[in-house]
Amino acid sequence: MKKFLNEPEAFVDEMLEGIYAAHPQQLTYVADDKRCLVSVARQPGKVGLATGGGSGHLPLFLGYVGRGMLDGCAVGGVFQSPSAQQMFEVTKAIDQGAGVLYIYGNYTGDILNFDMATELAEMENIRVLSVVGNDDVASSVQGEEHKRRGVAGIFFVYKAAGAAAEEGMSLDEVTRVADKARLATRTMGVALSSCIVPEVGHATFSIGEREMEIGMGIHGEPGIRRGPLLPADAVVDEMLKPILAELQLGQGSEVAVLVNGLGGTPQEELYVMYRRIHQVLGGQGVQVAQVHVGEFATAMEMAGASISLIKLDDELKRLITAPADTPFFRQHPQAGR
Amino acid sequence: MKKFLNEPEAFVDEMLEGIYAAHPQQLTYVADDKRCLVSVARQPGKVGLATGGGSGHLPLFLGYVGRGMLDGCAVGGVFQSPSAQQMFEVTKAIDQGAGVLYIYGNYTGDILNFDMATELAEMENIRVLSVVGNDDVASSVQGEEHKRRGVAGIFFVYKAAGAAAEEGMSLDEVTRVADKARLATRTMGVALSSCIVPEVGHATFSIGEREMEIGMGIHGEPGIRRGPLLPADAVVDEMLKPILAELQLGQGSEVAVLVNGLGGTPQEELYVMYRRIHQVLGGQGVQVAQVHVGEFATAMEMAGASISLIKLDDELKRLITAPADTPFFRQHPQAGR
Amino acid sequence: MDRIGKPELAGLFQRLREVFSQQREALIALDGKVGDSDLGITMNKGFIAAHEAVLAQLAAGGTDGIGKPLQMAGMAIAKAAPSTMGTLTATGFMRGGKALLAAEAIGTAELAAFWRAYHDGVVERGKAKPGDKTLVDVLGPLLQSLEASAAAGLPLREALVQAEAVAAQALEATKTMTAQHGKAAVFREKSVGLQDAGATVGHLIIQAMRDHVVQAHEGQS
Amino acid sequence: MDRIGKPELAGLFQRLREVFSQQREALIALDGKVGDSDLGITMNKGFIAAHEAVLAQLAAGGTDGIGKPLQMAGMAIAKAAPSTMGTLTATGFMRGGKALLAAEAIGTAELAAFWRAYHDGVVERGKAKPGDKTLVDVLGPLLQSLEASAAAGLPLREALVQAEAVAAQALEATKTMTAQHGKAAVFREKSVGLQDAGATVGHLIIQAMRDHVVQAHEGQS
Ligand SMILES: Nc1ncnc2c1ncn2[C@@H]1O[C@H](COP(=O)(O)OP(=O)(O)O)[C@@H](O)[C@H]1O
Ligand SMILES: Nc1ncnc2c1ncn2[C@@H]1O[C@H](COP(=O)(O)OP(=O)(O)O)[C@@H](O)[C@H]1O
Ligand SMILES: [Mg+2]
Ligand SMILES: [Mg+2]
Ligand SMILES: [Mg+2]
Ligand SMILES: [Mg+2]
Repeated sequence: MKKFLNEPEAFVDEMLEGIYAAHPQQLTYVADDKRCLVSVARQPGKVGLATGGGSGHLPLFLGYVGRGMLDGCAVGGVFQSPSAQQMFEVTKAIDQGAGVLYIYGNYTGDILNFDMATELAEMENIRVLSVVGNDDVASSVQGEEHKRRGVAGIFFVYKAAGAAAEEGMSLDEVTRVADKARLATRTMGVALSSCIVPEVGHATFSIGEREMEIGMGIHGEPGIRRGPLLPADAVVDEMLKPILAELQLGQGSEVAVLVNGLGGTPQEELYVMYRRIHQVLGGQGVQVAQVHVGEFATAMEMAGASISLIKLDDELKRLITAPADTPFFRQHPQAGR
Repeated sequence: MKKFLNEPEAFVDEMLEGIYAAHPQQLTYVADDKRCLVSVARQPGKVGLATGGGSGHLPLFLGYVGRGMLDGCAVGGVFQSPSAQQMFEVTKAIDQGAGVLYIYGNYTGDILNFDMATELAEMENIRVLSVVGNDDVASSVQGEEHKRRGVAGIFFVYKAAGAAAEEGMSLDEVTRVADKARLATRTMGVALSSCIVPEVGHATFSIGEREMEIGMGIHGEPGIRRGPLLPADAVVDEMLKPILAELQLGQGSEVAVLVNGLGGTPQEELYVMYRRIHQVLGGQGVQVAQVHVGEFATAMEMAGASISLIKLDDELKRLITAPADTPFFRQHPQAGR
Repeated sequence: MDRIGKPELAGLFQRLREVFSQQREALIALDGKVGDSDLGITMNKGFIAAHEAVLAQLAAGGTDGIGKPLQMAGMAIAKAAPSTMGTLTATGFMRGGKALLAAEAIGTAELAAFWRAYHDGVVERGKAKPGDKTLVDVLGPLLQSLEASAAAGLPLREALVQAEAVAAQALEATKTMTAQHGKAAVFREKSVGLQDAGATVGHLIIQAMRDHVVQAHEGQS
Repeated sequence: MDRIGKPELAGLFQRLREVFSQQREALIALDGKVGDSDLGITMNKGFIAAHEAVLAQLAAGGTDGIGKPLQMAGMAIAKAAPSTMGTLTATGFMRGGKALLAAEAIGTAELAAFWRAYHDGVVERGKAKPGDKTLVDVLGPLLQSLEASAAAGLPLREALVQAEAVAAQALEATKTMTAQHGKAAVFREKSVGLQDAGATVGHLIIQAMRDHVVQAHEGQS
């Protein structure tokens, strides 16, 4: 296991200690529990936005806590849900009387715990709504979207909802926007190598030296097909196909694009992929309003990438391009692509 | 070779096509040569800052071209110097009459070519000075600093010089600042796995499943010692030791810290390392004015990390914390740590 | 032993802790086939926490019924193991404990009440139906067996021996099912032939209860 | 053949191109030991570009001396292979070509003049001293041999045969040296015993020149 760590059991807490030490002006925690992470800044009257999920996906989830995006995050063990109690502590801390929206990925463990947390919050008269990201087109067929995993595309949901809350929208309005962003977003991933969970100590799955798996999830969930690693352009074409079909993109549609490395893939390769995405979108007359290339939702050291597209209307475009300043994502005012 | 690429020979140019497609409002090229990359924005009268070097190190080198940092970058093949002609084309394009400063790493190929480019520029009456980054303490002993490699610490030199040029300083002043930043910066790296140069197609070097190499360079140059992978804290302690000694840090010193992933190491692990750095610095009474944790100078998919420290005075602190907006690095105004 | 008294919970949870420590690797492997390999880790953690919570609750003394330490065990599991099975198991113990708040000890009737509340809590939270290849496919038959035993007035020991046998059979039957929930669901057909990991945990718990009572019984006789 | 005329440069550069194509893997391996494994790639690219530049220059006709296509070869290498050895080799051909701008063909005297300028250009740019385990350690002896042959009035063929032998010996001698420049320098003691990669390139070039002339000679006789 080629990792920089001390005791595997201490990995997540030591990572969090590093996070708090590096970003003391932006991040802190509540309930005397490092895993109950909240933004230092409080904006009175603003709808609170919370997320949560397993560790091992940085910048997800906690990296987007900050100005213009989220207010808090319950942090789980590697690939593990945080507890309902932790979510509840975060909820109490960030509620400014305007209610709290949970935005998280469609994983059973997270759902069970966020549901429990919602019940706890309601007992304290905090209004809580949820939007559950399910952007991964590879994880279930059309018509069964409720079974799909949430992956990197949740970034767009955070961004849109965060900007909406920043604009002063109500909980219902922020939820409407988050849900609109969710419904407009699709992601497809591809993996080339496995990741290693520190406490497990060996690769989650094995894959041949010249193989790829299209559609694999960010915990190593199986994809659509495994086969020989194809040239980058062919990989991109295969990944884009269902996304384009489902979003019904065509002449004049406008999108934002996220090319996401899973942790072990160099950024150079992500740009080789974006080159092809740009060609394909251009060929179909699709306008690209904004592009992000880098690591946004990883799977530890997994080699691989995902492509997310969000179809924009004027409102989503405004919110997606609004400024943000979080430890892992900064966008200056008037950031186009 | 687990890479997203088409023809290995086309890798760098296709990456650049992706870069230009993703950042059209910020980056463009001159001389009809994609490898002569310049900022779209020109600031009349400003000292021009150029860099250059091999590909495979993103965000280095081109990623720091943008507001508050660099104006242009000559882009070489993977781990290869760009040509003198390309450097010269960039120089011509970015010169605003105030002269141009070259900031690049201490590698023979780059030096030979930047020297040739300087001669070409002088023939066209463009004044050119150079600052050659040599922050890697592992690459030669004290007293032989001129033999040291330039690695991630060059980020601080770019940042300080870029802010100085932005403030309107003259070429000599910007050069003074860049040189001051260079002299105040030290880096130490550690590698856990090799990288693969696309055109070579296999690992540059081999290293055991439970080994690390302290002091390895970003092209796989040999380090100080190879041995069993130690716990993260022990690795950090070993890396910090020569840096702290050389910078003569002590009670009341102020530094900025860069924890840099080499490409294949998850950000979680970098924060585990930062946790320890913070402990050690705190224990010695050293103030941390700013922290960056992420990928700043990579070696393709190499697993590993480097730690850079820059010792700050008031001027360097002001320049390091000034805003910047480049495709790979953004810092809002008043960015502390 | 015909009833599990409050002090004996210490031994029962000690046993559960040992079982999930011993089964750690086996559950990792089982969950690894169509899941994320965490089940052994989370259950191990969960039952360490549960054991400690029960000990703390017993040490605190007090006149609460036997349900209270069971609730505390559930809350400890919720905190220590917030995975799918951790949260469902936590829900099970919290609900089961709540059903026994007024009880002094666990006989066959109390055991049936415990597992009724456990089962209903899991179904309410997880929304799985019988045949979906989950924990519920062990909990359902197990519960029916216990309720029948309670109705027939069977002693605790016999009730547990029967319930364990039914659970083992129900567990075996999960092999023929296709996963509909959680991480296994994406494997669909691939999950057929494999024993469900969560159902295995359900069986291990009832097995530990049986062994605890049987062994205590043998110690007595 | 006692002189290399302008049209024969096509054949010479064709040969150089072939040599560096054949030696690609060997040079990668050699540079890999104490360097970055790129030497085979860069030299291969460099001499493909040089060959094409020479062909283009010859095709353009004109009354320039033989130095011009050599300069063009150097410029092409600078562009195609901006590594240490690429840039030094480019500098060598540009300077060597400049020294022969007025010459019609290459006899022994011209060859010595070419390599004098080549050597001096490399030293000026790279600042390596004899014994530093670089290309210079082949260029020095090679040049001395050629200048002695020119002074003695030896025919081109003999001069090249001697120069190649001297270069081969000088190359062998680099094994005993400790690298002081470039990537190999950090390996220090480890570099001892290994033949210097850049010096190997120097030897390959003079060897190709010798083979070209010897073979043309054999073809004639
Ligand atoms: N909705 C559900 N209701 C009941 N049990 C479920 C449900 N989803 C999954 N399970 C059970 O959980 C088991 C997996 O548990 P666990 O490894 O904790 O899941 P995860 O790692 O996905 O959080 C499955 O084998 C199944 O028995
Ligand atoms: N300063 C120098 N002067 C002359 N030759 C040098 C110098 N530095 C390195 N060399 C030669 O360059 C060779 C390495 O060439 P190359 O592989 O192109 O270097 P790099 O890959 O580092 O750019 C060495 O074997 C040595 O002969
Ligand atoms: Mg899990
Ligand atoms: Mg090189
Ligand atoms: Mg699991
Ligand atoms: Mg080399």
